[in-house]
Amino acid sequence: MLSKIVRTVANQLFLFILIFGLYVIVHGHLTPGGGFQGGAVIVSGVVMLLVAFSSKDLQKSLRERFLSIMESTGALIFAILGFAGIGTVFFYNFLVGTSIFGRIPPTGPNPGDIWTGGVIPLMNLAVGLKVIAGLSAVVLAMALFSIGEEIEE
Amino acid sequence: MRQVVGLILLLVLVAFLVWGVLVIHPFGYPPSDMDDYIIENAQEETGSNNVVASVVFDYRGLDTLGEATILFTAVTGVLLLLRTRKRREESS
Amino acid sequence: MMEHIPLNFPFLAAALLAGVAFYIIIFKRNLIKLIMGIALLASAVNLFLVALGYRAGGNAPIYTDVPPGPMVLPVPQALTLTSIVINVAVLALMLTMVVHIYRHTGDIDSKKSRRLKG
Amino acid sequence: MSVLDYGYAVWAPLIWIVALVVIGIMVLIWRSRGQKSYKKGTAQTDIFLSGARVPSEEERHVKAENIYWGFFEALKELYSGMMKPHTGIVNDYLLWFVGVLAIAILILVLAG
Amino acid sequence: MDSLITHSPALIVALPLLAAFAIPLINRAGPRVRDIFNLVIFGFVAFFVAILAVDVYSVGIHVYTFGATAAELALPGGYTVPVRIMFEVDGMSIFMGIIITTVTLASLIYSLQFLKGRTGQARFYSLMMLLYAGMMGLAFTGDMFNLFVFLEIASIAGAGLAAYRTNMADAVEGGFKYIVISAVSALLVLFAIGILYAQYNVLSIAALANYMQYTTLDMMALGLLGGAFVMKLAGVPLHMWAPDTYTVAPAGTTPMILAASYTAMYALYRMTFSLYGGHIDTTAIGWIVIIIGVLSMFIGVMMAVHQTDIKRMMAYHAISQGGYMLLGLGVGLAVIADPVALANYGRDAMNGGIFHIINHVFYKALLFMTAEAIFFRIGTRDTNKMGGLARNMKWTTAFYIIGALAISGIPPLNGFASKLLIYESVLRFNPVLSVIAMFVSLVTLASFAKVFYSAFTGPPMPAYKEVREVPKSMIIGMSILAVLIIFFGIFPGLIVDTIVAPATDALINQASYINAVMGAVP
Repeated sequence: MLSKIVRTVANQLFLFILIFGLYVIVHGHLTPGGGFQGGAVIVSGVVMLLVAFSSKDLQKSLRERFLSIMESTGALIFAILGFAGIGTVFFYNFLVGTSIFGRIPPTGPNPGDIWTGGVIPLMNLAVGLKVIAGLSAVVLAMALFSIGEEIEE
Repeated sequence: MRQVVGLILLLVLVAFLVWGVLVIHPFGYPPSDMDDYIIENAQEETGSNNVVASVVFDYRGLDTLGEATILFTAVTGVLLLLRTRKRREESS
Repeated sequence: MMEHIPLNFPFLAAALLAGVAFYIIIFKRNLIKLIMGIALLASAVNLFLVALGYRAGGNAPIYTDVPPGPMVLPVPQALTLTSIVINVAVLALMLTMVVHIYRHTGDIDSKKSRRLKG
Repeated sequence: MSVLDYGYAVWAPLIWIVALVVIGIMVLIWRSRGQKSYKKGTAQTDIFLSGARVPSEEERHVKAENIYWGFFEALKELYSGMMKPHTGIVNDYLLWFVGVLAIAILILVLAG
Repeated sequence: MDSLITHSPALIVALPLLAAFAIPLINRAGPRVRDIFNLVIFGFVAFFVAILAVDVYSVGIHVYTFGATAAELALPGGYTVPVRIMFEVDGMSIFMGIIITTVTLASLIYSLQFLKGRTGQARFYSLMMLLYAGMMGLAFTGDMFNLFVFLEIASIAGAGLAAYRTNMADAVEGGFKYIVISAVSALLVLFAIGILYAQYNVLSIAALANYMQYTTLDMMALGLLGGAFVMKLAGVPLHMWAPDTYTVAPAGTTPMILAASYTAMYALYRMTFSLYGGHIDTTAIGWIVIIIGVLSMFIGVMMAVHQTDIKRMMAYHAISQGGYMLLGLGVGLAVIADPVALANYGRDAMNGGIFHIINHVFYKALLFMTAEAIFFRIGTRDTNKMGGLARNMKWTTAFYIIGALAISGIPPLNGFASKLLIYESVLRFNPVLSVIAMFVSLVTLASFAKVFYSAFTGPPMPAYKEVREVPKSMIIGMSILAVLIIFFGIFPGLIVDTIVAPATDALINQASYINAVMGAVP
């Protein structure tokens, strides 16, 4: 555990990192970025917390079991979104043209509309969830293992 | 002995790689049949302004599922290897 | 073919990076360095892939407020993205195994970690 | 259906099995005509080593590493040469890999 | 039903993935629920493999394009280049699918009781499903980059499983070696894919084969791909990782890792026959494959007979038997340009090589399982410490005998049928090679006889007087394979005609592979 200044600053900064990461995830179909990138940004915040606090402290609020379930959920949502297109073909973008994220942007340069992209924004969210949970779990498990702590089954 | 043989083979391989990448198309002027189709039609077919996102999640969605699966596999593997073991198992 | 050479520096960098990576994975006995070598090889391949898609004077292939002009190829970028994530995953698993090897042998020298041989 | 016929040769497992069964029956018949007075578990079946002590069953069992000792002894040089590359060091595996790649590309480019 | 058949390639890969993602959640309902869920999902997958196989054998190549408006629409409307990822299932792919599915089924059943009381079961099953999905995707895919992705899935899952017994130092070491060589070879595959993509700007295998010019860069890519896949399939001289990894992998997963290495062999064949076929100097490449095969056979078996670790011996035999497959296919490749020789014996050699894959996976899986059964009961793999196990482990002994006779090519078991095909066709190509193959078979028999003598016969060792037979699920898992071995041995003609010959045709007939995707293109 580092000094109180570091801990306080890390606590405050984590919020901004979280917001930036979520921004990157949510705007994945409009701007550079997406689920993987935004997830990695948020995990960097988790790593910062891990450095500022000790891994044991972090484990109290972030259980591996919870992370594991979150990761499975993200992966399942992603796979099911692919499955949902099976009316036509696996991974068919079935939401294009519907009312959910279904708007089609004008061809060529345009300012961007958040309600476009079909399943892409949803997949970004699912992947983001998965990356956050998965990488956090890896980092946390490694940190705990290296100090000889028990890791939950 | 190992050092010498290793270095020679390494140099042969690297020489081929270097020579190979030098005769690829000139940097900045790639052939682009498939990519032109994607750049032109991505907005209409997937509704996404970000063509890379449309490639990642739509045109090559299965690759991304595979990639997510790999991440899941690695996390599962890491947690499997770092699991707590019961005492009984430890001794056997 | 010689007229390509001045333009192909990114490819050349990728090939040389791969050469350095090969040197590391062959000659460095330290397992952590070996893993670094594999990460470097992955970077070389990623650099090669992403450089393949560059189009002279091209913009990023994102239509949101894009200035007029050609666009670089999107597929190599997608492949690189996939490849990066894959390599992160492989790296995590390899490091975990090295942690275990260190627990068992007290060393991360590949010469010491050879119970299985012959 | 069970016959593997490829033009210049034929392999029919069923015929082979029938032949095996016939041979087995013949062996059984032959065996039943053997010496009737031979009994298991009596002194007739004990091992006789010129009167020396017979080692127990556990001691008689030949361990795996001693089987084919002569074969390995005769091929000692081949084996010492063959063991040398199997170092168990992961770097060496990768060196072999790089070497094979270099030679493979060399051959392919030269063969054109 | 029709739509089920249409979508079955996607379902075969997606269902195990879904199951793998769901297992950590379902595990909370208890291990019994999880096991039933696992087997039910796998039953569905096996059903899909069966109907897809029937479809492929009756109709022909099955193309499935992901994300298109119709599954068969490989090319976007009015365009001549395939854009999307597609699965292309031909005779060879479904042949690998049948192998992988059978072995995985046996492994899953075998593992049910093997894992009882151990930690990390949910993740273990999760990884098994992922390994299965990775192998099936590798066998079905028609896209180069997708092939890389599935190759990585299979490697990572396999390495995680191999290192499962983390309390043993050698287990972690074996897993580490596996992942290092997998990672490096996969990266070189990716480099080769980059080279191919740079020239033709497509990633579909069929389209690449269609546009192939065989420039010097393509030769380089072939070298990289070939080297990487030979590494993954453990051909001499890149075989050293295989004994290390197979030895330590826990029961049930060793057969699957073995099958994973044969999917790499499948990928090598796919590259040489479907992608580069018609351009390469087939005689030269064929001879390279033959030489690798003969070296694998000889060095593998000579190293095997020397081993005292039972699983390590079997692993070296896996390398040696891999050599038979390469020999058969290599002979086929060497004469593929000569229609007379191909019809005379080339096709038979390829039939033998391909038939040997399925036979070998079955009996080697059975042998690995018996070795693990012994390890399960007595806790050692060292044959020096074993003795008299036949008295108490009757089923295991019977299965060991079946497997050992099959691998040594004793009629009427399946190993003999495929080896006979290889011997007789190779004899007409080059008698020396055939003689070497027979010699190797002889030494194989000798080394299995050695283990049989020292481990199963003789007086029971004092430490193992109380050894019991292994639990039922392990016996069932092994008996599935044993029955298949005997069945394949008694009906070799049926198997060769129904599933092996279509696989051979799929490899020889490159044009139909290309046309299935590029059909409309002149």
